[in-house]
Parts: sequence; structure tokens; C-alpha cells
Amino acid sequence: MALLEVAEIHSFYGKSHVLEGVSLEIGEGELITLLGRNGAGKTTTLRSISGIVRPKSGAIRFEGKDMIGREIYEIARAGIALVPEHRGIFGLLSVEENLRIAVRDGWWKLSDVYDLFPRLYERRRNGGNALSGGEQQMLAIARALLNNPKLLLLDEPTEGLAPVIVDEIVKVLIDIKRTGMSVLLVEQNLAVCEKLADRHYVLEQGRIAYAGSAAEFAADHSVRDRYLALNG
Amino acid sequence: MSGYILETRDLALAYGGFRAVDGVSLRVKAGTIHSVIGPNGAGKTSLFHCLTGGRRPTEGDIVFDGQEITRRPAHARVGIGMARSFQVTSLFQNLSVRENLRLASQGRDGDRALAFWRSVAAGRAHIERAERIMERLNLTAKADTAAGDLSHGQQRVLEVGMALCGEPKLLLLDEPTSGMGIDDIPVMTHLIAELGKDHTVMLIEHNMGIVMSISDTITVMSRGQILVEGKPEAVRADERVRAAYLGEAG
Amino acid sequence: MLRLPDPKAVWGGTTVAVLAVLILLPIVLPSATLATEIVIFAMAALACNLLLGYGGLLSFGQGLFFGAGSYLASLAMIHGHLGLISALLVAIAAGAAIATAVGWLAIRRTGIYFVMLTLALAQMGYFLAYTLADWTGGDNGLLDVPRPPLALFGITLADLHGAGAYYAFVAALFFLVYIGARRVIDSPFGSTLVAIRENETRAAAVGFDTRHYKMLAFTLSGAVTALAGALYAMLINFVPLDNVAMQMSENIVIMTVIGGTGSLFGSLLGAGTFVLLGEILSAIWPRWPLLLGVGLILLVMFLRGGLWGGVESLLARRKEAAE
Amino acid sequence: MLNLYLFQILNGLGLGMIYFLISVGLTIIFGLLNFVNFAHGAFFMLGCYLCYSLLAATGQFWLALFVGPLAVAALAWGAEKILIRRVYHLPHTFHILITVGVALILQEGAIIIWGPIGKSIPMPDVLQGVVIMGKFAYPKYRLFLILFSAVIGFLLWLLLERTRFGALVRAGSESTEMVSLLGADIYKLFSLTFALGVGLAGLAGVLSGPIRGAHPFMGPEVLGIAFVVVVIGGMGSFGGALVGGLLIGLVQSLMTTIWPEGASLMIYGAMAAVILLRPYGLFGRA
Amino acid sequence: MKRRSFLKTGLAATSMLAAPAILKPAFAAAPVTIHGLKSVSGAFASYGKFAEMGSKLAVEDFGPVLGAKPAYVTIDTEGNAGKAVRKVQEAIQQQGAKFFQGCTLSSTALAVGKEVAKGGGVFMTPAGADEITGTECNSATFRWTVPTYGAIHQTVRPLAKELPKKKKWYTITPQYVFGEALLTAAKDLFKELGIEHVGNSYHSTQEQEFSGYLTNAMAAQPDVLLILNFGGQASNCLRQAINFGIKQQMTILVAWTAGLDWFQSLGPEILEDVYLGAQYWHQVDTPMNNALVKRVKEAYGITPNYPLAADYISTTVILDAIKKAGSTDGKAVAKAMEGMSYDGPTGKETIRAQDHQVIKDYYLLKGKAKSAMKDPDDYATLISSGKSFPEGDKILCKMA
Repeated sequence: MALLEVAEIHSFYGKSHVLEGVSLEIGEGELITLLGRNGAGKTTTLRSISGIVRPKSGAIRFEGKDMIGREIYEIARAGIALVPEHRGIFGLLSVEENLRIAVRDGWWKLSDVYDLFPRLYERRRNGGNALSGGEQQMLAIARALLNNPKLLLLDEPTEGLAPVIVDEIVKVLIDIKRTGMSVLLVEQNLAVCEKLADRHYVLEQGRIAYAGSAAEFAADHSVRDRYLALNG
Repeated sequence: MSGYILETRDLALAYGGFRAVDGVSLRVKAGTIHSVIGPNGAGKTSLFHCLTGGRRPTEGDIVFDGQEITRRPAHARVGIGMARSFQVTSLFQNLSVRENLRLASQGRDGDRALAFWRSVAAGRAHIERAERIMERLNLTAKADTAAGDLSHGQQRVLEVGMALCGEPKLLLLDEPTSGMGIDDIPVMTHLIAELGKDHTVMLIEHNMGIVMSISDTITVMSRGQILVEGKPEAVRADERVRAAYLGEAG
Repeated sequence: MLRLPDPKAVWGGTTVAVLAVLILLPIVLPSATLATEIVIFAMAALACNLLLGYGGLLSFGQGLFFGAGSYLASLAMIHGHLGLISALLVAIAAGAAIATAVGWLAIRRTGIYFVMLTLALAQMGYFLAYTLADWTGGDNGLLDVPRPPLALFGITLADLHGAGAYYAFVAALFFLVYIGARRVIDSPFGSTLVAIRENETRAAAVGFDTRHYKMLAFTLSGAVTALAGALYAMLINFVPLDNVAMQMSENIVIMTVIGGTGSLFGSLLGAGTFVLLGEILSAIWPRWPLLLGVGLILLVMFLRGGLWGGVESLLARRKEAAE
Repeated sequence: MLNLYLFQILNGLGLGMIYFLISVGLTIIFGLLNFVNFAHGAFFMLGCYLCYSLLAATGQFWLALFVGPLAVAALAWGAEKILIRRVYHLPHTFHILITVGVALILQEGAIIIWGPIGKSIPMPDVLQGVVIMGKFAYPKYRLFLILFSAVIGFLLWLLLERTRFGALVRAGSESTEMVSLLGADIYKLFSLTFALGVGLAGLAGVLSGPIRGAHPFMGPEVLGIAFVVVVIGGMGSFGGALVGGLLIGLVQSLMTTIWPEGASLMIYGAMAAVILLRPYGLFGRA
Repeated sequence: MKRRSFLKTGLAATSMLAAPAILKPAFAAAPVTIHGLKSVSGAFASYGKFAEMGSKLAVEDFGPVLGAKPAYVTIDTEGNAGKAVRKVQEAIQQQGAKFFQGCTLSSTALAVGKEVAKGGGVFMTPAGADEITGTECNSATFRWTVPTYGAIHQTVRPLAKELPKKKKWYTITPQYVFGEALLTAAKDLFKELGIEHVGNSYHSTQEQEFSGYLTNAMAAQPDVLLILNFGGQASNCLRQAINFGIKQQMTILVAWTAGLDWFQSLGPEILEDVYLGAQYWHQVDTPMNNALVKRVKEAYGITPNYPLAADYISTTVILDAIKKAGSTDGKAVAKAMEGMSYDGPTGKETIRAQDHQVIKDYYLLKGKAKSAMKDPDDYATLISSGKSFPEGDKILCKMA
């Protein structure tokens, strides 16, 4: 049984119909990427899974339990953590406070995330606002880990970061994957995706336009050209 | 004077210590379609903000049609012939398509629209322009539909149409195909190509593919600076561009 | 919430309805003075609606404009010996000027800070009126406010001393204001104001200097509110300090919302309901403000579009059922 | 003369601490819930009356000090569950209308229960009398009030800065959505914070009781002061409420010696000026 | 559709209007109706409640007038001057109302007086503003309350006599017409009595926090603190003065108290040894007052307070005058009232024709200790009483 099963969800922002029947699956321990052009609905898919946007129809099952209609915090407690695109660092809180409010029982402890991100330990007394973009991203990931989710949703974690930092994040994601955590990654940086993912989905105008394993995707350049339109 | 309708000189925009736009000198030739592309985080959107008046550049200046406009607020750029579209659709959601376009036409009047004693019906020119543009956008059938009820593709078209209503000398389009389906994209590309015949168009895009066929000039940005500028074929062939996109294109 | 412009169907109906209400009010109500009070407050609510319903601007400073209209028209009549029309013009001009100033400051802020700024400025007006007792009578109020006859170029057209005559005059003015407001809403300015409420960024991007539009909304609203204030002073021949108090601002906002924001007829409905409920309930139970409190809560919970919104959704449901 | 000013400063300090207590609840609620509570003054009044009734029934001031705010908080908790939480997502207009409704109910309810005539509340025996300072005397009760408010302020600071609850409240004032995403029950947090904020108004009411007595119509005046303090200090800022409260207290106290008739004009003028020059108050943030 | 939608709008509009038809009051058959202006709801509810009791009882107790029992109608002023004036206009126009009594707020009383005068009626009020029988007087308006001049003279003078050594006085004054009037009267009297006025603190009518003013007072080290505000402000001012231990340092005089209900809200701990000025006191031994106290106990189970007594006697006086005039003509009744003498709760009371001011006693009381109280309403000892009114050219009333 898949850990997460999204079946034919339709989501709206006000009047606009953003997701027009998205279906996808994530298995235990899998790292999946969700690709697609700007505005295709990737972020909305993540927001629908974590309950911020309530799909009008369709089903989202997590460990077999229905998630649609549950409160955001209930979904979080069920074991789904979202690291949003804007990272959501609390500037009024210190780094350590940012981490502490997320702590829930489980495998990941505060010391573990400090081990994973030594830089956060160095800056634990600083305010969240004082961090650089890369540090904020690390903090956001660390915080999500302390929530001890079974499924981690990451929205463009490398966006706007320097290549050195991107490499660092990639290493961390590999480490996280090794712990057996399932990850759904939305990413523009194909190089990153290809290094990490077991499978890929491509989202196109609110629908899944392509699904394939990492190997299939690597082999099929037409998918890239057609949906991601990176090359002329 | 020089045939360039828009020029920026050493334009920079810093957020704190981070320079999103870092010394950009750009020239857009009148009557052309000029695209600015680049990977995410290249500074395209920040540049766009400076050009449209959403942000004040921290350094450098912008000259439009012979006038210095660096510090002009957004609304004051419409009257001199600049118009823009938004990357994230920004319409008057609860108003009809016709009313959206009529308001956009009226915007060209600036403060003359403060006339509270006149009926909107007296603004024939605006109504007619709205109708004309609706026709051109193929939205006439949806004239009385609320903008928010249009399909996403139609909203994107209307988004561009709103900019068109200002009868601009320069049309600034921010990722006009953002969120559009693969099948709708050609419609938009065609529309932009059409517009390029009687307007100067400056296009900000993320994806190279879309701009290749319609652009006269392409500027590639990376890390807040101009990496390469030239004709589509030259840009396509440029190794530095490939390298910049490498992270993404794998 | 928002009506698409369909001028004939929607407005035709309410104009006739407004006219009908204006004619029926003094017949149905026990007195023309009560009817006059309702129509005066309806005028103030209508002006508030222009800001709140069309511009999305919640002003807690309407009492300031109302009070300024009362005081300045009265002072113009008492000390300047001005006639009716000139005094009302003074009120309108003063209301417009003060509102423009308040608007000029207030529109620099948005959201709750905007509300708080209008509140603070209105409170300053209150304490100023209180301090300038030589002119305003301070706490005792400004007494002996005349109600001059309606005269034009020295020719007396009508004596307004009778309650009926004064009602007719006020109702006629209200109707003019209503027609004017309809035109304003239907004007390039009005449509732009709605556009700014809908999406200010886009409105700026298509070329509107949105600050100017908000300010003009204040100016017009202030002018009409001050006119209402002046008419109220002439109704009761007196300007109580209450006219500039925060309570007045609060009441005007409440009337507007009860009636329904974004509907001019709703303002008449809101003012009528508010004044009449007070009138009826205060005669029955001294603790009636408690019922008003309950009413406000119910309104927020179940009737957010106000009374007019309720009527509309009822009509819409009927229509749907019929089809 | 210098002595007089020094004493006025002490006075202003006492006044300022009351203003701080009145305002801090309003500011906490606004910070987390982005909710404007126009019933804040009415809950303050309720605190005064509860102080009166509890004292009349038991004669125990300390009991009143403990039970009164809790009762007010419990009422607020209930009101939040039934009414307030349904309007968070609506525009401020509706926040204002619904809380004006609640305030009217409390005010008229107080008249029904306690009658229209105000009530006097005796000082607790231990705190009766004055401390003599040169040619001035300062009531022991007011000294107690300064100290007690300082202690409450400190405890509140600990609660907000040193506990998980406090961290969540501060985090929630930046983004309630993000707090939910971390698995915190945001509704519970809202209820508790609303109850805490209103409970503080109740506490301020109980404490002010012996100074001001209880009167059904004291709410609006208190609300006005609270708005001024909160706006000047910065809406949502704990430190702002403290500094804003002390500032207004001091200004008001010194104005009584310098230019009393202009005090209110000055205070609202300052409020307008702060919004215009420092939109987020002295300590607020965007 | 167009027609239908209009019909519906029209229907909705009329149904809204149908409801208030019940507002049309049934006309009373009585030839004489007294309209009582009482702040039953709103911010002065504490006053209006007792005032209404007084008027109701007076009408009830009064025998037939012009051949029939008089009627009484309450008009709720809602503590709002505008509403009150409009309701008075309405009563005059719709019901031909002539006789009005009441009003707590000075502003309301002043404006109502003007309306009643225009409508050819008679109005008697216990409101505080001197203008009512001063600069703003008119032929229709009468006032029961002793003016500020009398309140000062009947409190400051006897107290100065009782405490001849206390020569330094400090005043706390609300800054508006009423407060200024009290202060001016006090200053004039200080000069006459050779009292040194060591200082004054003005405050706004919004003020509820008096610590700053009290501090100013302490700094001036007076022998007597004279508090010139009234109502809720006087409560808070006095209460806070007691907190500040001022009672131990100096004598306190509150020149204008609202009377018994005000005492009840403060309690004996605060009032003990404080000197208090009052318009009415239930323990005053006059025949009419003794009867009134008995009657009120019997009817309502309470001791009459100032609003109750004032409105009782004002209502009675109007009814008496109607009887005397034998007509409901406003002018005739007003004429009958001018110069009228009657037994009032303060003893012999006379209505001065020149300015329509009732000439009556004002009292100086002194708060009792709780232990000395013989009954729950026995808050004070009567120190002195007497009549002081502006005379001759001090009377500012120019009756038109």
C-alpha cells in the first residue's frame, strides 16, 4: 500500500480552478519529484496535501486514512510535514525556538538536526530574521524533521541559493532519504532532481501529464522538451 | 532619438546585502520583441519590478522614450506609454471581462477618470477600445462573464489584454504563459507575435523555448547580471547560456 | 457582494423604491420629524457606504464630518446670517475640505491602521470642538440654530418651519443626493473606486493613481455627511457635542452595515431600521441596547450582506426556484 | 517644584502600569489573531463588578483578585468558541461589529445585575493608608498596584518568551498557517490566547476596582485608552504595550500640571502622529 | 422580470415600513398629560430611573386636574440630546404636548427648553446649567435646581464659618461652562471671605483619573480641598482623594453632589467627615418632605433621592399651576407659575418671576462614620441650609 495516495483532486483559489484532477502516489521511503512549469499547480498540490487548500473533490489517503477535510495541524500530526517555498521561518523567534516549537516525539531529536546542520547550532541564539537564505532553508528542513513526519513535502528548497549551498542541501536530502523517510520534492533544478529522485511526476495545467521512473525520465528527452520546455 | 525606446544604465536593486539586480544596462529597440530570460533567481522579476515602478532601484537609472523615469510610481508610467502584465494573474476577479478591459482603457486617462459627474457611458472611446481588444483576444463571447470565472488560459490572455488597453508604446509582459497548458501556449505565443507587429514588446520568461521563435533580441540574465545578449540563434548556441541553465536542464 | 453593472434592472427598481419609501415614510410613521431623522441618517449612511461599500474603506471618522457640517452651517447662520442654501453650501464645502484632509492622511495607511487613524483624527476633532466652547458651546451644545426659509436670490420659495415642509425639503435633498450618488457610482470615478477595492495593484498598473481616487471618495463622502449634519442641526435647532463623538461615527458605520454595504438603497434601509428599532425598543425596555447587541451579533453571523443583501439573496433564490 | 514633577512621574508610573495591564491583553489578541476587540473595555468593566461582588460575598480581596480574572477569562473562552472564532477570517468591519455587540450585552447585562448606579469597592485592609514622602502621600494600594503589575508583566513576559505556548503565540503572530503546519492546534491556541488577553482586561478591572469603583459605562473610556496605548506602542507588541502604557501614563500625569485641557487632544494627536510617522508603533513590526 | 423585481423591492420596502405603525401611541383621553423626559436608557440610566419614579408618583398622587385624572408619558432621552429634542418636537406636533418635565443633561435641557417655548408649552427641569435661568432663559422654562452661585454660597460660606482657621483653599474644576461657573462663584466668595485660593486644577470632562490633580493639590498644601465636578467624576475624584490620604491632611468639600444615590455608590468609608453640598436631603424636616419620604417608602420601598424628589416636585408644581390657571394654555400656566409659592421638599419654595428660578434651600452636609449611621441611608449630618441666589443685575436672564 502506498504511504500517500492522491486521487483525482480538484482544488481552487477563489474562482480559479487550479488542480483539475491530480493523482499521484508515494510509497514508503520513496523520494518523488513533482516537476512542471511555473503556475502548473505544483505548489497547490503540496498545499492540498497538507490541508491549507481544501480540494473540492477527490481523495487524499495517508496510510489508508482519509485526509481531506482535516485541519492543517491534524494532517501535520498524522505525519505529513511541509516546508513551504517561502520557508516560513519565524523572525521573532530565535533559531532554537523555531526548532523547539516543532519538536514532536520520534526518531529526530534536537541534537540530531544540529548534527545534520552544524551551522544551525552555531547560530542557535540568532533571530530567524538574521539568517541567510541558505541557513533559512536548512532551518526550515530541520524544523520539519523535528516534527518527525513520515512524509516530507519540500517546495523548491534550492530556489535562489548559491550552488555551494545547493550541493549542501542535496547532501542533506540524501541523508534524510537514507533514514527511510518518504519525500515529495517540488523542484525546478533538474540536476538536483535527477540526483535524488526514484520517480518523477510532471504536472501540466493542473493535471499529471507524465509519470515515470528516474531511468525512464532520463532516457526520454521529449518529456523534458514538451512539458518543461527548457530547450528551444 | 537612438531608436531605443527603453534604456537602463547600471541598474541595481539590493535587498539588504543581496543584489538581486546587479548593474544591468539594457537597451530595447523600438518595434522589436525583446525577451529577457534566465533561470530562477536570475533577477528577471526584480528587474521587471524596477522597470514597472514596483520597486525603486538602489542604483542606476531608467530612460523611457527619452524621459528619465527611474523614480516614477507605477501608475504614472502608463500615461507615457508603458503597460505591463503580471506573472500571477491579477484581474478584477468579480468584474466582467468587458469591465476589466474598459477600466484598463480608462486607466490611460490617469486622473481624468476622477470625473464623478460623468457617466461611464460617456467614455465611448474606452468602451470601444475594450470591445476591439476583446475581439482581438477572442473573448467577445465571454464579455459579460466575471474575469474570475474564465478558464486559466483565458485569464492569461485577458491579463495580457489589460496591458494592451493602455495603448502602450512598450508592452512589458511578465511570464505571460505562466501556468498555461502545453496546448494553450501556442495561442499565447501567437498573440505575442501578433502584438509585436505594432508594439514594442519586452518579455520576461523563464523558459527559453517559448521565446526562441518570436524574439528579435534575447537577453540572458544570471545572478542579477546580463550574461549574453543577441539574436535567438546566437543565444541558443552560446555555451555560457547552456552552463547557466545546466543546473536546470541537467 | 458585487453587482455587475446592469443599470436598468437593478437601479431602476431601487430608484423607484427609494422614491416610494420617501413618500411613504411620513405617512406610515407617527411623525414627520422621525421620518426626517431617518432620512438624514440615511444620507450619512449613504456617504459612509460610498467609502465602505464601494471603496472598501472603513472610516471611523464620519462623525467628524457630520459634526463639522452641523457646527459650521449653524455658525454661518448664527454669526454670518447666511440663508438656508448658503449655509448648506458652507457645510458641504467644509465637510469636503475636512474629509479631504483626513483622507489625505488616512490613505497613507491600510487595514486596521487606517481605521485607527480615522478614529484618532475624529477624536481630535471632538476634543477641539469641546475646547472651543466659545464657538461650539462645548458641552452645552450650540443653541438657537435657525431653520431659515428656502430662498433663492432673495425670493422665498417655501417656509420650512412645519415638520412636513422640512421633511419634504430633506427628502428632496436626499433624493438628489441619491441620484447623484448613483451617477458617481456609475461614473469613471465610481467604477475605478470599485476596481481599486477589487485589486489595488492592478488598478495602479493600468494607470490610476489610487491615492487620488480614495481621497476623492473621502471628499465626496465628507461633503454629503456634512450636509446631513447641517440638516440635522436645523431639524433639532441645536448642535449637541454628541454630533462629533465617536458614538456618532460608530452609529453611522453600524447603520451602513445593517443596511448592506455596496447598496445605496441599503443605506436607507439601514438607517431606517436602526432609528426605528431604537425608537420602538426604547419605549418597551430600558435595557434595549442589549437587544441591539444581540442583533449585531446575529447580523455578523447570519446576514453579512446586511438587510439589502438578505433581500437580494431571497430574490435570487426565488428566481432560481422559478426557473 | 522639582519635587512636584518627581512625584507626578511616580504617579504617571502607577497610571502607566494600569494602562499597560489594560492594553497588554488587547495587543496580544491583536498580535496573534489580527482581531480588534472592541469589547475589551466591557470585559474590564466586568472585572470591576466581579471584584465588587466577590468582595461583597466573601470579603476576600485576594480571592477576588484570583477568581475575578479567571471568571472573565472563562467567559471570553466561551465567547471565542461560540462567536469570535467564526469571524476571524472576515474583514475588520465585522470584528468591530460583533465585539461592539458583545460590549453592549455586557454593559446592559451589568445594569440588569448590578443596577445603573455605580459601586464603590473598598481597599483591602492591609493596603489601606498611604506612604508619606515629604509633603506628598502616595496610597499603599497604588504602590502595590505598581509592584503587582510589574510582577504580572514579568510573568507574562516569561510566559511569552520562555514557554512553548509563548513561542507559539509569537510564531502565530507571524504566520498562523506555518504554526498549524508544525502540528500545533491553532484553534486551541486562539481560544487560549483570547481568554488570556481578555482575562488580563478582567485582571486590570479587578485591580482598578478599588481606585475607580465599578460603573456600567466605564468600558468605552477604557477601550479608548487601550487603543491609544496599543497603537503608540505597536499593535501586537508586548514591549510596546509596556512602554506605550508608561508613556501615556507619564504624559497624562505631567499634562495635569502643564496643560490639562489639552491632555486628550495631545494623546489622540500623538496616536495619529505615531500611525503616520511610525506605522507599526514604537515597537511594532510590519 | 424587470417589473417583478421592482415590485419585490417595493414590497420589501413597504414591509419594512409597516412595522413602525405600532409606534403611533394611543391618545390619552386625559385633558392634561405630563411628558417626562427621562434618560431611562443610555449613559445616565442611573439618574433617569429615579427621575421617572418621581414623576410617575407625582401624577398618580395628584388629584383631578380640569376635571380628569392627569396622564403621564415617559420620553426616553437615551442620554442623547439630539434624540431628546427630536422626540419633544414629535410630542408637540403629534400629540399637542404642552407640559414637559425632566432632563438630566444640561445640553438637553437647554435645547428642549427652546423647543417647548416655541411650541407654547411649559418645561420644568432640575438640570445643572445656570444658563437655563440665565443667558438662555425663556418664557416657558423653569428650573428647580439651585444655581452654581447658591451651591457655592451655601457650602463655602458656612464651612468657612465653621472652620475659621482654614484659610488656604485649593480647587479642582472640570473645564467647561458648569465648572467655570462654580469656580467663578467660589473665587468671588473667597475674596469676600478673605480666603487664600492657593491653586486650581482644571481637568477635562472625560477624565476619570485624578491622581495627577490630587498631587498638584497636595503640593499646594491647602487647608481645604474644594471639588467642583459632579456625578461619576466627583465619585472618582473623591474616592482617589481618600486613597491619597488627603482626608487626613485637609478638609474636603464636594460642593455639588448628586445626593443620596451618589452617596450610596460611594459608601460611608469614603464619605466620613467629607463636607457635601446637596440640592435635596431626605432627612430635612419639612411637612412636605416628611410626607414624600413616607410616600416613596410605601410606593417603592426606597428613600427618595435628588432625582426622585426633584422630578416629583417639578411635576407637582406644573400640575398645580395648571389647576390654578384653570386652563392648559401654556402661556397661562407659565404666568400662573411665575411668583408661585408652595410647600416643597425643602420647605417654602418660590418661583421667581424674573428668571423662572425656584428659590429654595441648598444644604451643606457632613459625612457620618459607618458606626454613627442610624439607618442604611443615614449617610450625613445636616450642617446648614439656606437660600442664596444672584440678585439684581446679577440675574442674567432677559426674558423675551
